Amino acid sequence: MPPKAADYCVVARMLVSIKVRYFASLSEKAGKSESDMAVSRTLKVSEVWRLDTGGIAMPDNLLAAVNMEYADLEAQVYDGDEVAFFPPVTGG
Amino acid sequence: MPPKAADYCVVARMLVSIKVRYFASLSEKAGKSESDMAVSRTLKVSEVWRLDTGGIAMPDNLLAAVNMEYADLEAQVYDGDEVAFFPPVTGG
Amino acid sequence: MNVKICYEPFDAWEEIRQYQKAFVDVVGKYGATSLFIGTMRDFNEGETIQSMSLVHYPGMTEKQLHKILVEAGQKWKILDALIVHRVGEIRPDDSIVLVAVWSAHRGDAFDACRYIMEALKSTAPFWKKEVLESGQQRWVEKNTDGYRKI
Amino acid sequence: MNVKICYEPFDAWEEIRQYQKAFVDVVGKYGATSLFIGTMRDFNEGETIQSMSLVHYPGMTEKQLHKILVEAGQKWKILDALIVHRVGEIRPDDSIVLVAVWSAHRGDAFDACRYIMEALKSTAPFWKKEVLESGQQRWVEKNTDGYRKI
Repeated sequence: MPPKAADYCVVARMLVSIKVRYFASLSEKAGKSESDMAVSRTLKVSEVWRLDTGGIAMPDNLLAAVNMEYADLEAQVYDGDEVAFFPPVTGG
Repeated sequence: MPPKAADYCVVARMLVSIKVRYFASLSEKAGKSESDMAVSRTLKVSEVWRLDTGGIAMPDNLLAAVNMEYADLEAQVYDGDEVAFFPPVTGG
Repeated sequence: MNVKICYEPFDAWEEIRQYQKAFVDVVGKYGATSLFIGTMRDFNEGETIQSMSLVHYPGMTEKQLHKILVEAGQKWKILDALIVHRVGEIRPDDSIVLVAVWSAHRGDAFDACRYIMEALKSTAPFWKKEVLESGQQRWVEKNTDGYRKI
Repeated sequence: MNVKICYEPFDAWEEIRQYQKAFVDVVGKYGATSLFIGTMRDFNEGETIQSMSLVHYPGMTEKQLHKILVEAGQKWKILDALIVHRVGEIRPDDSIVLVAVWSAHRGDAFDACRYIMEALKSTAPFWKKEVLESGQQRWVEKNTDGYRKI
Protein backbone atom coordinates (compact mmCIF):
# COMPACT_ATOMS: atom_id res chain seq x y z
CA MET A 1 0.00 0.00 0.00
CA PRO A 2 1.54 3.34 -1.06
CA PRO A 3 2.12 5.88 1.71
CA LYS A 4 -0.38 8.66 2.03
CA ALA A 5 0.60 12.32 1.84
CA ALA A 6 0.04 12.68 5.60
CA ASP A 7 2.84 10.19 6.27
CA TYR A 8 5.32 12.33 4.34
CA CYS A 9 4.40 15.28 6.45
CA VAL A 10 5.11 13.33 9.60
CA VAL A 11 8.52 12.30 8.25
CA ALA A 12 9.40 15.88 7.37
CA ARG A 13 8.70 16.92 10.95
CA MET A 14 10.71 14.07 12.48
CA LEU A 15 12.53 14.76 15.74
CA VAL A 16 16.11 13.58 16.17
CA SER A 17 17.03 13.36 19.86
CA ILE A 18 20.72 13.21 20.65
CA LYS A 19 22.35 12.97 24.03
CA VAL A 20 25.65 14.83 24.16
CA ARG A 21 28.31 14.27 26.83
CA TYR A 22 31.55 16.07 27.57
CA PHE A 23 34.38 14.62 29.64
CA ALA A 24 37.43 15.91 31.52
CA SER A 25 38.77 19.28 30.30
CA LEU A 26 36.09 19.43 27.59
CA SER A 27 33.27 19.58 30.12
CA GLU A 28 34.99 22.66 31.56
CA LYS A 29 35.45 24.09 28.07
CA ALA A 30 31.83 23.40 27.07
CA GLY A 31 30.55 24.56 30.45
CA LYS A 32 28.44 21.41 30.85
CA SER A 33 28.90 17.71 31.16
CA GLU A 34 25.85 16.73 29.18
CA SER A 35 22.88 18.01 27.25
CA ASP A 36 19.98 16.73 25.21
CA MET A 37 19.65 18.03 21.69
CA ALA A 38 16.52 17.81 19.59
CA VAL A 39 17.00 18.58 15.91
CA SER A 40 14.97 17.90 12.80
CA ARG A 41 17.56 15.92 10.83
CA THR A 42 20.43 13.53 11.43
CA LEU A 43 23.78 15.25 11.99
CA LYS A 44 27.47 14.54 11.59
CA VAL A 45 29.46 14.29 14.82
CA SER A 46 31.21 17.58 13.97
CA GLU A 47 27.83 19.29 13.56
CA VAL A 48 26.74 18.04 16.97
CA TRP A 49 29.82 19.73 18.46
CA ARG A 50 29.18 22.98 16.59
CA LEU A 51 25.50 23.21 17.43
CA ASP A 52 25.66 22.02 21.03
CA THR A 53 28.70 24.09 22.07
CA GLY A 54 27.44 27.17 20.27
CA GLY A 55 30.45 27.22 17.97
CA ILE A 56 33.38 26.79 20.37
CA ALA A 57 36.50 26.06 18.27
CA MET A 58 37.07 22.32 18.00
CA PRO A 59 40.31 21.30 19.76
CA ASP A 60 42.88 19.63 17.48
CA ASN A 61 43.07 16.52 19.58
CA LEU A 62 39.31 16.12 20.09
CA LEU A 63 38.09 12.54 20.37
CA ALA A 64 34.50 11.49 19.88
CA ALA A 65 32.39 8.43 20.52
CA VAL A 66 28.92 7.52 19.28
CA ASN A 67 27.05 5.07 21.48
CA MET A 68 30.22 4.42 23.46
CA GLU A 69 32.37 3.46 20.47
CA TYR A 70 35.06 5.67 19.00
CA ALA A 71 33.71 7.55 16.00
CA ASP A 72 35.02 9.76 13.25
CA LEU A 73 34.00 13.43 13.26
CA GLU A 74 32.36 12.77 9.90
CA ALA A 75 30.24 9.90 11.24
CA GLN A 76 26.47 10.27 11.08
CA VAL A 77 24.43 10.53 14.26
CA TYR A 78 20.88 9.17 14.40
CA ASP A 79 17.87 9.57 16.68
CA GLY A 80 18.52 8.17 20.14
CA ASP A 81 22.31 8.18 19.77
CA GLU A 82 24.67 9.28 22.52
CA VAL A 83 27.58 11.39 21.34
CA ALA A 84 30.55 12.00 23.62
CA PHE A 85 33.45 14.42 23.27
CA PHE A 86 36.69 14.10 25.18
CA PRO A 87 40.40 14.93 25.13
CA PRO A 88 43.12 12.25 24.75
CA VAL A 89 42.69 9.61 27.44
CA THR A 90 45.12 9.47 30.37
CA GLY A 91 44.22 6.38 32.40
CA GLY A 92 46.38 3.49 33.52
CA MET B 1 118.02 -13.79 48.08
CA PRO B 2 118.01 -16.35 45.26
CA PRO B 3 115.90 -19.47 45.88
CA LYS B 4 117.69 -22.58 46.94
CA ALA B 5 117.51 -25.84 45.00
CA ALA B 6 115.25 -27.34 47.68
CA ASP B 7 112.55 -24.72 46.93
CA TYR B 8 112.45 -25.76 43.30
CA CYS B 9 111.91 -29.34 44.35
CA VAL B 10 108.93 -28.31 46.49
CA VAL B 11 107.45 -26.41 43.53
CA ALA B 12 107.90 -29.39 41.21
CA ARG B 13 105.95 -31.62 43.59
CA MET B 14 103.11 -29.12 44.04
CA LEU B 15 99.62 -30.50 44.63
CA VAL B 16 96.66 -29.03 42.77
CA SER B 17 93.38 -29.84 44.53
CA ILE B 18 90.23 -29.43 42.46
CA LYS B 19 86.67 -30.04 43.53
CA VAL B 20 84.53 -31.37 40.68
CA ARG B 21 80.73 -31.29 40.66
CA TYR B 22 78.17 -32.76 38.27
CA PHE B 23 74.57 -31.66 38.06
CA ALA B 24 71.30 -33.05 36.69
CA SER B 25 71.67 -35.63 33.90
CA LEU B 26 75.46 -35.31 34.04
CA SER B 27 75.67 -36.64 37.57
CA GLU B 28 73.87 -39.74 36.29
CA LYS B 29 76.21 -39.93 33.30
CA ALA B 30 79.34 -39.47 35.44
CA GLY B 31 77.97 -41.81 38.12
CA LYS B 32 78.74 -39.28 40.86
CA SER B 33 77.69 -35.82 41.92
CA GLU B 34 81.11 -34.70 43.13
CA SER B 35 84.71 -35.72 43.59
CA ASP B 36 87.98 -34.27 44.76
CA MET B 37 90.88 -34.45 42.34
CA ALA B 38 94.51 -34.01 43.29
CA VAL B 39 96.87 -33.49 40.38
CA SER B 40 100.39 -32.21 40.04
CA ARG B 41 99.74 -29.37 37.59
CA THR B 42 97.01 -26.90 36.71
CA LEU B 43 94.52 -28.21 34.16
CA LYS B 44 92.16 -26.90 31.53
CA VAL B 45 88.43 -27.39 32.25
CA SER B 46 88.26 -29.97 29.45
CA GLU B 47 91.12 -31.94 31.04
CA VAL B 48 89.28 -31.97 34.36
CA TRP B 49 86.33 -33.58 32.59
CA ARG B 50 88.52 -36.16 30.83
CA LEU B 51 90.53 -37.16 33.89
CA ASP B 52 87.70 -37.14 36.42
CA THR B 53 85.14 -38.98 34.28
CA GLY B 54 87.69 -41.50 33.05
CA GLY B 55 87.25 -40.39 29.46
CA ILE B 56 83.47 -40.32 29.03
CA ALA B 57 82.68 -38.56 25.75
CA MET B 58 81.96 -34.89 26.35
CA PRO B 59 78.33 -34.01 25.52
CA ASP B 60 77.95 -31.37 22.77
CA ASN B 61 75.89 -29.08 24.96
CA LEU B 62 78.11 -29.38 28.06
CA LEU B 63 78.26 -26.27 30.23
CA ALA B 64 80.98 -25.62 32.77
CA ALA B 65 81.58 -23.24 35.64
CA VAL B 66 84.75 -22.48 37.60
CA ASN B 67 84.14 -21.13 41.10
CA MET B 68 80.45 -20.69 40.31
CA GLU B 69 80.96 -18.56 37.21
CA TYR B 70 80.42 -19.79 33.66
CA ALA B 71 83.76 -20.83 32.12
CA ASP B 72 85.08 -21.86 28.75
CA LEU B 73 86.26 -25.46 28.33
CA GLU B 74 89.71 -24.03 27.57
CA ALA B 75 89.85 -22.04 30.82
CA GLN B 76 92.65 -22.87 33.25
CA VAL B 77 91.82 -24.38 36.63
CA TYR B 78 94.00 -23.65 39.68
CA ASP B 79 94.53 -25.15 43.10
CA GLY B 80 91.45 -24.85 45.29
CA ASP B 81 89.08 -24.21 42.38
CA GLU B 82 85.65 -25.75 42.10
CA VAL B 83 84.73 -26.95 38.62
CA ALA B 84 81.13 -27.84 37.77
CA PHE B 85 79.69 -29.58 34.74
CA PHE B 86 76.04 -29.45 33.77
CA PRO B 87 73.62 -29.69 30.86
CA PRO B 88 71.62 -26.68 29.54
CA VAL B 89 69.66 -25.12 32.38
CA THR B 90 65.89 -25.56 32.57
CA GLY B 91 64.68 -23.44 35.47
CA GLY B 92 62.01 -20.78 35.59
CA MET C 1 38.09 -12.55 30.94
CA ASN C 2 36.95 -9.85 33.31
CA VAL C 3 36.93 -6.08 33.74
CA LYS C 4 36.39 -4.34 37.06
CA ILE C 5 36.10 -0.64 37.88
CA CYS C 6 36.87 0.18 41.54
CA TYR C 7 35.55 3.31 43.24
CA GLU C 8 37.60 2.63 46.39
CA PRO C 9 41.27 1.66 46.94
CA PHE C 10 42.00 -1.94 45.93
CA ASP C 11 44.73 -4.37 46.95
CA ALA C 12 46.18 -5.76 43.72
CA TRP C 13 47.48 -8.95 45.37
CA GLU C 14 44.14 -9.66 47.00
CA GLU C 15 42.28 -9.03 43.72
CA ILE C 16 44.49 -11.54 41.94
CA ARG C 17 44.27 -14.08 44.71
CA GLN C 18 40.47 -13.90 44.73
CA TYR C 19 40.27 -14.05 40.95
CA GLN C 20 42.52 -17.10 40.78
CA LYS C 21 40.31 -18.94 43.28
CA ALA C 22 37.68 -19.28 40.56
CA PHE C 23 40.26 -20.91 38.24
CA VAL C 24 38.97 -24.44 38.48
CA ASP C 25 39.20 -25.38 34.82
CA VAL C 26 42.59 -23.87 34.02
CA VAL C 27 44.51 -25.14 37.06
CA GLY C 28 47.58 -26.94 35.76
CA LYS C 29 47.07 -25.44 32.27
CA TYR C 30 48.73 -22.08 32.75
CA GLY C 31 52.47 -21.95 33.12
CA ALA C 32 52.77 -18.19 32.83
CA THR C 33 51.15 -15.20 34.52
CA SER C 34 52.22 -11.73 33.50
CA LEU C 35 51.05 -8.81 35.58
CA PHE C 36 51.34 -5.10 35.50
CA ILE C 37 50.38 -2.76 38.31
CA GLY C 38 50.27 0.98 37.83
CA THR C 39 50.70 2.89 41.08
CA MET C 40 50.22 6.58 41.76
CA ARG C 41 53.51 8.45 42.04
CA ASP C 42 53.98 11.56 44.13
CA PHE C 43 55.65 13.39 41.24
CA ASN C 44 54.90 14.11 37.59
CA GLU C 45 56.53 16.42 35.07
CA GLY C 46 58.71 18.01 37.70
CA GLU C 47 55.93 18.72 40.20
CA THR C 48 54.98 17.14 43.51
CA ILE C 49 51.49 15.66 43.33
CA GLN C 50 49.25 15.65 46.41
CA SER C 51 46.38 13.65 45.01
CA MET C 52 44.59 12.88 41.81
CA SER C 53 41.05 12.66 40.59
CA LEU C 54 40.43 9.93 38.03
CA VAL C 55 37.25 10.28 35.99
CA HIS C 56 35.90 7.85 33.43
CA TYR C 57 33.06 7.38 30.99
CA PRO C 58 30.95 4.68 32.66
CA GLY C 59 29.70 2.20 30.11
CA MET C 60 32.16 3.08 27.37
CA THR C 61 35.07 2.27 29.67
CA GLU C 62 33.89 -1.30 30.29
CA LYS C 63 33.01 -1.73 26.61
CA GLN C 64 36.42 -0.53 25.48
CA LEU C 65 38.31 -2.64 28.03
CA HIS C 66 36.39 -5.76 26.99
CA LYS C 67 37.21 -4.99 23.37
CA ILE C 68 40.91 -4.76 24.25
CA LEU C 69 40.79 -8.14 26.03
CA VAL C 70 39.05 -9.74 23.04
CA GLU C 71 41.67 -8.30 20.68
CA ALA C 72 44.49 -9.60 22.90
CA GLY C 73 42.83 -13.02 22.85
CA GLN C 74 42.80 -12.95 19.06
CA LYS C 75 46.48 -12.04 18.84
CA TRP C 76 47.90 -14.37 21.51
CA LYS C 77 47.02 -17.70 23.07
CA ILE C 78 45.72 -16.64 26.45
CA LEU C 79 43.74 -18.66 28.96
CA ASP C 80 42.36 -15.77 30.97
CA ALA C 81 42.88 -12.06 31.56
CA LEU C 82 41.78 -9.48 34.08
CA ILE C 83 41.73 -5.70 34.18
CA VAL C 84 41.04 -3.80 37.40
CA HIS C 85 41.03 0.01 37.20
CA ARG C 86 40.52 2.54 39.93
CA VAL C 87 38.50 5.74 39.59
CA GLY C 88 37.75 8.57 42.04
CA GLU C 89 40.05 10.36 44.45
CA ILE C 90 43.49 8.74 44.47
CA ARG C 91 46.46 9.21 46.79
CA PRO C 92 50.15 8.53 46.12
CA ASP C 93 50.99 4.82 46.49
CA ASP C 94 47.41 3.76 45.62
CA SER C 95 47.12 1.18 42.87
CA ILE C 96 45.56 2.67 39.73
CA VAL C 97 45.47 -0.28 37.38
CA LEU C 98 46.10 -4.01 37.42
CA VAL C 99 46.41 -6.08 34.25
CA ALA C 100 46.90 -9.83 34.53
CA VAL C 101 47.23 -12.41 31.77
CA TRP C 102 47.39 -16.18 32.16
CA SER C 103 48.67 -18.44 29.39
CA ALA C 104 50.44 -21.75 28.86
CA HIS C 105 53.71 -20.11 27.75
CA ARG C 106 55.47 -16.96 28.84
CA GLY C 107 55.87 -15.30 25.43
CA ASP C 108 52.11 -14.99 25.03
CA ALA C 109 51.60 -13.77 28.61
CA PHE C 110 54.27 -11.04 28.37
CA ASP C 111 53.19 -9.82 24.93
CA ALA C 112 49.48 -9.81 25.72
CA CYS C 113 49.91 -8.07 29.09
CA ARG C 114 51.92 -5.30 27.53
CA TYR C 115 49.54 -4.96 24.60
CA ILE C 116 46.55 -4.66 26.94
CA MET C 117 48.32 -2.05 29.03
CA GLU C 118 49.31 0.06 26.02
CA ALA C 119 45.85 -0.23 24.47
CA LEU C 120 44.28 0.77 27.78
CA LYS C 121 46.59 3.78 28.12
CA SER C 122 45.82 4.99 24.60
CA THR C 123 42.13 4.13 24.17
CA ALA C 124 40.27 3.48 27.46
CA PRO C 125 38.23 6.58 28.45
CA PHE C 126 39.85 7.60 31.74
CA TRP C 127 41.23 11.04 32.56
CA LYS C 128 43.48 12.20 35.37
CA LYS C 129 43.34 15.55 37.11
CA GLU C 130 46.30 16.19 39.38
CA VAL C 131 46.25 18.29 42.54
CA LEU C 132 49.68 19.90 42.93
CA GLU C 133 51.38 20.74 46.22
CA SER C 134 50.16 24.34 45.86
CA GLY C 135 46.58 23.11 45.65
CA GLN C 136 46.46 24.06 41.96
CA GLN C 137 44.76 21.49 39.74
CA ARG C 138 45.68 20.41 36.23
CA TRP C 139 44.43 17.85 33.75
CA VAL C 140 47.08 15.38 32.59
CA GLU C 141 47.25 16.11 28.87
CA LYS C 142 48.41 12.86 27.36
CA ASN C 143 49.89 9.48 28.08
CA THR C 144 53.31 8.56 26.77
CA ASP C 145 53.98 5.58 24.55
CA GLY C 146 55.24 2.79 26.80
CA TYR C 147 57.07 0.98 24.02
CA ARG C 148 59.25 3.95 23.21
CA LYS C 149 62.47 4.37 25.15
CA ILE C 150 62.45 7.72 26.93
CA MET D 1 67.40 -6.03 44.87
CA ASN D 2 66.87 -9.46 46.31
CA VAL D 3 67.10 -13.13 45.42
CA LYS D 4 65.37 -15.89 47.36
CA ILE D 5 65.49 -19.66 46.90
CA CYS D 6 62.48 -21.49 48.41
CA TYR D 7 62.61 -25.13 49.43
CA GLU D 8 58.87 -25.20 50.18
CA PRO D 9 55.81 -23.96 48.26
CA PHE D 10 55.50 -20.19 48.25
CA ASP D 11 52.56 -17.84 47.73
CA ALA D 12 53.64 -15.33 45.08
CA TRP D 13 51.16 -12.65 46.23
CA GLU D 14 52.23 -12.97 49.85
CA GLU D 15 55.93 -12.79 48.88
CA ILE D 16 55.29 -9.56 46.99
CA ARG D 17 53.16 -8.07 49.71
CA GLN D 18 55.80 -8.77 52.34
CA TYR D 19 58.59 -7.48 50.13
CA GLN D 20 56.73 -4.24 49.43
CA LYS D 21 56.25 -3.60 53.13
CA ALA D 22 59.95 -2.77 53.36
CA PHE D 23 59.58 -0.17 50.59
CA VAL D 24 59.80 2.89 52.79
CA ASP D 25 62.10 4.95 50.60
CA VAL D 26 60.53 4.25 47.23
CA VAL D 27 56.86 4.75 48.19
CA GLY D 28 55.42 7.28 45.78
CA LYS D 29 58.42 6.89 43.44
CA TYR D 30 57.40 3.81 41.52
CA GLY D 31 54.56 4.08 39.08
CA ALA D 32 55.07 0.69 37.49
CA THR D 33 55.40 -2.86 38.75
CA SER D 34 55.87 -5.65 36.25
CA LEU D 35 55.61 -9.23 37.49
CA PHE D 36 55.98 -12.64 36.04
CA ILE D 37 54.96 -15.84 37.77
CA GLY D 38 55.89 -19.22 36.34
CA THR D 39 53.56 -21.99 37.50
CA MET D 40 53.92 -25.73 37.11
CA ARG D 41 51.68 -27.11 34.36
CA ASP D 42 50.29 -30.64 34.39
CA PHE D 43 51.42 -31.23 30.79
CA ASN D 44 54.63 -30.83 28.78
CA GLU D 45 55.58 -31.99 25.30
CA GLY D 46 52.43 -34.02 24.91
CA GLU D 47 52.70 -35.85 28.25
CA THR D 48 50.80 -35.54 31.52
CA ILE D 49 53.16 -34.58 34.33
CA GLN D 50 52.53 -35.85 37.86
CA SER D 51 55.23 -33.92 39.64
CA MET D 52 58.63 -32.44 39.12
CA SER D 53 61.93 -32.32 40.91
CA LEU D 54 63.80 -29.05 40.60
CA VAL D 55 67.50 -29.17 41.43
CA HIS D 56 69.92 -26.27 41.52
CA TYR D 57 73.55 -25.44 42.13
CA PRO D 58 73.49 -23.74 45.55
CA GLY D 59 75.82 -20.77 45.59
CA MET D 60 76.16 -20.41 41.84
CA THR D 61 72.40 -19.96 41.51
CA GLU D 62 72.30 -16.97 43.85
CA LYS D 63 75.45 -15.52 42.27
CA GLN D 64 74.04 -15.82 38.76
CA LEU D 65 70.64 -14.38 39.73
CA HIS D 66 72.29 -11.39 41.40
CA LYS D 67 74.38 -10.86 38.28
CA ILE D 68 71.21 -10.84 36.16
CA LEU D 69 69.59 -8.25 38.45
CA VAL D 70 72.69 -6.04 38.28
CA GLU D 71 72.73 -6.29 34.48
CA ALA D 72 69.03 -5.39 34.31
CA GLY D 73 69.76 -2.39 36.54
CA GLN D 74 72.47 -1.25 34.12
CA LYS D 75 70.18 -1.54 31.10
CA TRP D 76 67.00 0.01 32.52
CA LYS D 77 66.03 2.52 35.20
CA ILE D 78 64.70 0.29 37.92
CA LEU D 79 64.03 1.12 41.56
CA ASP D 80 63.96 -2.43 42.89
CA ALA D 81 63.69 -6.02 41.71
CA LEU D 82 63.02 -9.38 43.29
CA ILE D 83 63.49 -12.97 42.16
CA VAL D 84 61.96 -15.87 44.10
CA HIS D 85 62.62 -19.37 42.78
CA ARG D 86 61.39 -22.68 44.08
CA VAL D 87 63.48 -25.87 44.28
CA GLY D 88 62.67 -29.41 45.46
CA GLU D 89 59.58 -31.52 44.80
CA ILE D 90 56.96 -29.54 42.91
CA ARG D 91 53.32 -30.31 42.12
CA PRO D 92 51.14 -28.94 39.31
CA ASP D 93 49.79 -25.46 40.12
CA ASP D 94 52.75 -24.69 42.43
CA SER D 95 54.55 -21.44 41.70
CA ILE D 96 58.04 -22.05 40.34
CA VAL D 97 59.37 -18.56 39.85
CA LEU D 98 58.40 -14.97 40.61
CA VAL D 99 60.15 -12.00 39.03
CA ALA D 100 59.09 -8.49 40.06
CA VAL D 101 60.46 -5.15 38.90
CA TRP D 102 59.56 -1.72 40.22
CA SER D 103 60.30 1.44 38.27
CA ALA D 104 59.00 4.96 37.73
CA HIS D 105 57.74 4.21 34.21
CA ARG D 106 56.18 1.15 32.65
CA GLY D 107 58.54 0.72 29.68
CA ASP D 108 61.48 0.05 31.99
CA ALA D 109 59.48 -2.29 34.24
CA PHE D 110 58.17 -4.40 31.35
CA ASP D 111 61.50 -4.62 29.55
CA ALA D 112 63.55 -5.39 32.65
CA CYS D 113 61.10 -8.02 33.94
CA ARG D 114 61.17 -9.86 30.64
CA TYR D 115 64.94 -9.58 30.37
CA ILE D 116 65.42 -11.01 33.87
CA MET D 117 63.07 -13.88 33.12
CA GLU D 118 64.80 -14.77 29.84
CA ALA D 119 68.26 -14.49 31.39
CA LEU D 120 67.14 -16.68 34.30
CA LYS D 121 65.71 -19.29 31.92
CA SER D 122 68.88 -19.44 29.86
CA THR D 123 71.64 -19.00 32.45
CA ALA D 124 70.51 -19.69 36.05
CA PRO D 125 71.64 -23.18 37.14
CA PHE D 126 68.33 -24.95 37.75
CA TRP D 127 67.26 -28.24 36.20
CA LYS D 128 63.86 -29.92 36.04
CA LYS D 129 63.18 -33.63 36.15
CA GLU D 130 59.61 -34.55 35.33
CA VAL D 131 57.70 -37.53 36.71
CA LEU D 132 55.26 -38.68 34.02
CA GLU D 133 51.86 -40.27 34.63
CA SER D 134 53.46 -43.73 34.14
CA GLY D 135 55.94 -42.98 36.91
CA GLN D 136 58.75 -42.73 34.36
CA GLN D 137 61.16 -39.84 34.96
CA ARG D 138 62.85 -37.59 32.43
CA TRP D 139 65.11 -34.57 32.56
CA VAL D 140 63.76 -31.53 30.74
CA GLU D 141 66.38 -31.02 28.02
CA LYS D 142 66.21 -27.33 27.27
CA ASN D 143 64.21 -24.17 27.76
CA THR D 144 62.64 -22.44 24.80
CA ASP D 145 63.31 -18.84 23.87
CA GLY D 146 60.47 -16.77 25.30
CA TYR D 147 60.92 -13.92 22.83
CA ARG D 148 60.41 -16.16 19.79
CA LYS D 149 56.85 -16.70 18.63
CA ILE D 150 56.04 -20.42 18.74
